[in-house]
Amino acid sequence: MDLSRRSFLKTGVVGTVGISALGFDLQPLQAQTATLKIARTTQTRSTCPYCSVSCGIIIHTIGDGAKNVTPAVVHVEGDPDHPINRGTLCPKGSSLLQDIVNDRRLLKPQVRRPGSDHWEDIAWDQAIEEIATKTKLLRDATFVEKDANGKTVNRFDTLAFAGGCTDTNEFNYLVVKSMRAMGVTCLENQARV
Amino acid sequence: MSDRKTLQVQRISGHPGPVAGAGMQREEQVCKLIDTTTCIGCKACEVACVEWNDMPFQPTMFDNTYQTMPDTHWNYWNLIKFNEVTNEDGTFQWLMRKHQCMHCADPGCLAACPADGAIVQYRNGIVDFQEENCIGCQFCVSGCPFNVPKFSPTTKKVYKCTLCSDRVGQGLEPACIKACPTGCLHFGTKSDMLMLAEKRVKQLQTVSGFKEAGTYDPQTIGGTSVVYVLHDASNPEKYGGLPKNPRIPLSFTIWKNWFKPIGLIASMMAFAGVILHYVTEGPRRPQPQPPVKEVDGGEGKKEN
Amino acid sequence: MMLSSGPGVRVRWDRRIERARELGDKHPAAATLLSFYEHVLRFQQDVAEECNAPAKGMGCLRDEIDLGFAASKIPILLMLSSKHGPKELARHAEEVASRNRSNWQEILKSFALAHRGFNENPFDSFFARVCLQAIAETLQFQFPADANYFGSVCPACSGVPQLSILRPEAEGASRWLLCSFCLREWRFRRIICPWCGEEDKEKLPRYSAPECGHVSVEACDRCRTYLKSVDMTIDGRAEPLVDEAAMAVLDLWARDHGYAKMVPNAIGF
Amino acid sequence: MTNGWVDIKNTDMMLIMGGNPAENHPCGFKWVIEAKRNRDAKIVVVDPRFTRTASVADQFLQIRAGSDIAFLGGLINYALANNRFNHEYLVNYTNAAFIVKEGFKLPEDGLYSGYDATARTYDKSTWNYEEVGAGAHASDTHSHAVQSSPVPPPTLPPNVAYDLSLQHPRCVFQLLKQQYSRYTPEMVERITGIPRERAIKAWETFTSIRQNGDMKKAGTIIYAVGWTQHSSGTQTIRTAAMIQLLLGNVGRAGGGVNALRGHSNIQGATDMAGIFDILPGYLKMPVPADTDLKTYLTRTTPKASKPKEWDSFNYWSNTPAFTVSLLKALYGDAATKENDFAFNWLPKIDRKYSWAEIWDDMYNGKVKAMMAFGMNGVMIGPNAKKNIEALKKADFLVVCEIYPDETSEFWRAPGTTPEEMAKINTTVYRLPGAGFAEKDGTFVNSARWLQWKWAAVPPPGDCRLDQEILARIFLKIRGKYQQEGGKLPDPILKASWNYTNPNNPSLAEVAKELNGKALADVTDPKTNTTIKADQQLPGFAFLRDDGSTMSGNWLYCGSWTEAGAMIQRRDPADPSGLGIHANWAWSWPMNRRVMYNRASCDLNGKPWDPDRKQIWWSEAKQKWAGNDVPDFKPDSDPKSHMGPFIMNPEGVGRLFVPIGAVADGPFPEHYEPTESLIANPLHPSQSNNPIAKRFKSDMDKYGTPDQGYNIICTTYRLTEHYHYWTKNNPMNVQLVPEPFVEIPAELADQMGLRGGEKVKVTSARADYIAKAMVTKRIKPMMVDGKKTYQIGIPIHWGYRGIAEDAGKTAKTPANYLSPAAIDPNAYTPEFKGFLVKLERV
Repeated sequence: MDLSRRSFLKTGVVGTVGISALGFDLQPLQAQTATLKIARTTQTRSTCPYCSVSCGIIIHTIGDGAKNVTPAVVHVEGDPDHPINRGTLCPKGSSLLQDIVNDRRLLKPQVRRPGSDHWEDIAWDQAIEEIATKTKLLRDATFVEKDANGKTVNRFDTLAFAGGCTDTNEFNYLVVKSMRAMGVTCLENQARV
Repeated sequence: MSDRKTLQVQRISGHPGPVAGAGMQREEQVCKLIDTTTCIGCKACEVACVEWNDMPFQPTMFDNTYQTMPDTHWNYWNLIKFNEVTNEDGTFQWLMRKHQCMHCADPGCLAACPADGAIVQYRNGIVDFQEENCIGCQFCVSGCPFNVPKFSPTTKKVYKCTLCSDRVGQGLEPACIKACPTGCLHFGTKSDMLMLAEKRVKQLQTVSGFKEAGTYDPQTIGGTSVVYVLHDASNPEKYGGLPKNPRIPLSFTIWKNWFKPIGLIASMMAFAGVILHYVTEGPRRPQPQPPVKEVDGGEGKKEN
Repeated sequence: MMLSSGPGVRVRWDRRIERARELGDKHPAAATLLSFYEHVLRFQQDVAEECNAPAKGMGCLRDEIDLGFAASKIPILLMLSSKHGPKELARHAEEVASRNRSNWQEILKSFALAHRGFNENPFDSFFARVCLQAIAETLQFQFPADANYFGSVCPACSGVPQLSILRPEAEGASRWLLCSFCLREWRFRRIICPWCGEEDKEKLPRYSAPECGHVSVEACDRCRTYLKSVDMTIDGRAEPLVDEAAMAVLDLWARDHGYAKMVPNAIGF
Repeated sequence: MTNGWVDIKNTDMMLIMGGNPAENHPCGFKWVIEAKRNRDAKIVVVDPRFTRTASVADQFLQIRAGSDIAFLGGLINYALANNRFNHEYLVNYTNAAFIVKEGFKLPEDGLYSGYDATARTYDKSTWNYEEVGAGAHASDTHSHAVQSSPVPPPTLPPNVAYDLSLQHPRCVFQLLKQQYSRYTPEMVERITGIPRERAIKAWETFTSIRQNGDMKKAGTIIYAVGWTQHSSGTQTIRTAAMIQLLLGNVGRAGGGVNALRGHSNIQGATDMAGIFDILPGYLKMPVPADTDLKTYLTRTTPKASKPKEWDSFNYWSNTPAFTVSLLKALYGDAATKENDFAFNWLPKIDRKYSWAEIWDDMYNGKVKAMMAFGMNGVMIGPNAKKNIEALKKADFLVVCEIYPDETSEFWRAPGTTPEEMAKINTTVYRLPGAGFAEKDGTFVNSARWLQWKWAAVPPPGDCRLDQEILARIFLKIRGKYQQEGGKLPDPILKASWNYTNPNNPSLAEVAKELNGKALADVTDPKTNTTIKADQQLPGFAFLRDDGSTMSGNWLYCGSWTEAGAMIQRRDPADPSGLGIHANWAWSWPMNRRVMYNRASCDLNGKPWDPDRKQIWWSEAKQKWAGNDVPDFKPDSDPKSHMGPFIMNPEGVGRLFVPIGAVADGPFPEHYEPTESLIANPLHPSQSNNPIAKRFKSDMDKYGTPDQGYNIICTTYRLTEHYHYWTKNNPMNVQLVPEPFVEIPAELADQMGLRGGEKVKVTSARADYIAKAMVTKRIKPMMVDGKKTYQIGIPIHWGYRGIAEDAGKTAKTPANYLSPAAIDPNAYTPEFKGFLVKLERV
């Protein structure tokens, strides 16, 4: 940026033009502003989640976040500023809108009980509670503090964690931190295959 | 409908009278250049066409090829044709050709179409279908040398790629052009596109060893607004049936140039004959009725 | 349209004049503005054709302007403004013409050198801006384009952007800024405020209305400034300068919502 | 990738092998076409099938799947025979001149020296350089003395003997020549099925840029999992690295060895060590013998090993600083000098826990539970039916996905009877995660660019962000340990989780943690700048091993500094025109866009190609300057002869890999895939990779030709689909609606098979049913005199999706077929190149 942010602010905001501008009769325009159906759209820079070219995309959402209207995605556009894809998208990238707005999306936590032949709904807290209980029971039951030669190993090798590779770096770090804290050694990721 | 100014009509199908733009010096003719030698058949342009024209999802069937469907469809106007070709010299090629309306200078569909105003050719070369005037007779389907227009059983109308006449009318390039990731689609004036094509052809001939490389702009139909750069311009057939010398089917030329005018003259002659007879012979006078023989018993033959 | 050499001078202005008339018919609310702007554009066309002098050295564009020549054109502009201009402007023009003020060259010089455009008197700045724009635009074509320049001020005359343009590129649109002083267009970045450099998307809303179609307001909630943006991916035949001026209703809307424009356009909005 | 996507436009010559970028990276492939159009660059494509990449190639060679090393070995042989290398580059930037110890044996019989047949491992002490002064009387301390105490692992000699004339019989150059002298064009034809004259033409073309050592042009090798997914995958890629070193392409604009990773953040997942054998930043996992931090650090911190006169940065010597900074990040204040920075809270591994081994353990009842966040194990396999059976034995399975997937519904996989379903006692939790547009965070692309992305919309319905789900589970477990105690609760209680919102950690805070910050004032002696406590660190030169700094991943130090988030920068400018884009986001390490770019200059720091100046030695400033950040010690004068490969102890590129950095041999050797049609023509006695791992469970069968499996099968992706996601997108399903099997036309004619007919593909493990695509793009080949056919299967269809739910597919995932045989270094299963039968249905 040639003009750094500080120097911009110093010059302050330009004086607003007098209401009469150059003296035009603003009445007709004033009337029109009253009836304008203004929509506020936000443009979000994102990255296509598919292959590793990392094409830049711009997601247009309509709806004013401030007035707790949940924004709706209206258009996904290639980002021409992105040096790699220069705004182009492949057939998967250009149909990303169908990946964001898709009626096959899973929308609520479900559980399949042992022996059952169907999914049941389950509350978030209940699911988290059960998973934590089962994990702790398993860890306490099978935790290996010392190996056969008496060396400290602190291993919890009966729980496996499989991470995907459209998970973000930060999520992967939280996985490594939490799983290694529990002693998990069966830590694997799609990066392996 | 798009703004009239830039899309001035040049020729209208089934239209007896003269047309405003006819014969005027063609304003800059628009042209779409497709470089089949750098196309990787990724179908981004198919998706762009479907999305711009809001075409609904339609179930497709596996058909022993990477091609999305066997041919263009009434609501799928842009299709990449995949062709596995073994040349005489044994070399193998997997040719990918973006197939859509060629927007001919002398369009077979327009020539064949009897409906007034159903097919319009603009001065910039675009051949556009006006859905409201189409009577669904499908003459254009058989008139097209490239087998592009397709009939829709639901709406009983015929559709094809319009070279995004609505976008071009607004000064934009067609939707498929902007979608190409490898940049093998270009849009601009025909002279510019032919120059660009020539540059690429020269590179193909000298560097890539395609001696027969060339530009496909068939003059048998007066040239087209869609131009290909081909590895082998001497044999375009192998690119999924791209005709070497596309012509309006003979049956139409005969019908259009011979039968129709002859038929017209014949019917006018007959009409003239009737008038002449009237003038010379006068109106039909009541004929002296031959006496009706009384038939005994009243069972005269009544059937007539 | 090739930016670097630009179509002939006359054709460039003809397109703007035609567009002003076309939009005048289509948007009655802005008809009066546009009919006056048409006159202004014709004036600028004549000035531009006449002053086709090549830039001498490659120094700063603003020093290259022949202020004498510019000052000589002011009387025509005054006469035009008094005849066709809105009330206040007409009155001011007549009064200035009657006093045949001689210091126009100084006014033009101080206007040219005040990078952000001084604003003592909206009328004087109108005369100066309109007159100098025509000359500066012919000069700026002689400055080479730099594909790697993404600054927020004009690469040729470091002027402040007047409006932003979205031009179709691949599956999206690239953003260009148009200089308020020399009308040069240069490639800029999406999702950033040209004025304060804000990049948080939540603070960079775009306000659009169906009635205004391809023109919308690109605002910044941090420095409360805005630019009107002309989206050429919706209407490829738009003339950014004229389309921006035509949608004056958006300027009123923006002002009512506490946003201010960096620099007023040719007709004072 | 050592270079980057946009850098491909600078290349003059491309070998695209083991990858299909036109189909799998279409928008990145624009740069290949750009090089072809603007620089007349040549493209040589080698692939088992004629792909869309091949359709724009100058030369295409159809190769038998799994025989890549033979072709590449032939290329090395050709390059050496025709002097297609630059002497200055080879001698000074690679270990060609190093002399190898006495006792090292090349694998003429398929085995290197030191092979232990029973343990199926190598004793690698003979794979080492010769130390100066060691000479004839090898003072080999532990040659064959009775191993009383456990043999200390072999180490590199600090002072390596070398012969710049490259004449010494045991110098790496001569050994290389000898090793690949066996890869004659005739042998390559026997193994790969490529006619020798076509192979020679391709070798000639690719090495032509280095005609009589001219260094003006640069050639690149572009590959993907086509090379990785084999039982000798790592060695195949090593061969490519050796070729690029030999030809002097590494470090050059338009050069390098470029892996096109498959997914948006597969590079990030590798950097962040979501895999069993490393810690974030590629630090080694501790083993039981590492009783304390000091032992671990001595084992894992390499010492420089180079000729006396040369200099080597040996940057891995900073491993202590990286490790302690990581431990401070993981455990915060709980990691103190006294408790060895909580080193012992890390689990220590004494065996492999790789992907296929986890499923084997689960199948054998050892692994009792799995959490799968975005990884579809049943679709990936290999030998996916075994994965389904394994899951049936597990206690519970947690799946976090955005679409209904095969893994979460393994219990009602096709063919599961209601009775069987009733006996499956696994509890399955399916938690709705967030899509890519609903979360921010960083993706790292193939070119090592860390790019932050912003969330556009909140997750729909009752979905939660993945990090929130994970955090809630972990904190709930921590709460339980706080109340009820249990086995070794300390690491769980003390892991540093002090985010503003612990239940839903802000990824921006985590990204700052990855960059790392100073915990006490830290001064860099060279530039004597001081970073105050709690300030973000500007680069990994500031990391310390005394606990005064912390960083979640040393590689990412510099990504989010006091100057702000470098990964959020979006300035598209590229003044040099080389496609560097230094101000767009941030690439590791230290924003270097082309790695090893020191090698783009000759010995005295002048770029080989003045038209493509990346970096150069500025005599005036006594510093390296450039358009790209020098991947080098900034002030190391060329005269000190510091090698460009700063991460290697030798400082130079490794044509010869010493002491087992690669498990199956210092030089790549062709071994037959696990399931192969022929015995290895080079050494029939040792046909397969001697230490590639197979599995022994009853479901792990391996097919042989005499059991009727005589067709080679490979699996791959299509442009129109993305793994197992887009089978839920209408547009992509419309483009390619149904699964198919690509079958050579000649084979189909023999079987009287027409396109569109249903076929059944059977491997030793399972069946796969789909429609036949009869194609001329796969031709029969003569492999070692045997007529061989290859078929191909795209992987995109399972038993949940639009086409699947509509009953239009046979609901058989492709990876039912693949064998569980893994590469000895990368543990990647052999998805490409196994044996099958083909019948009509």
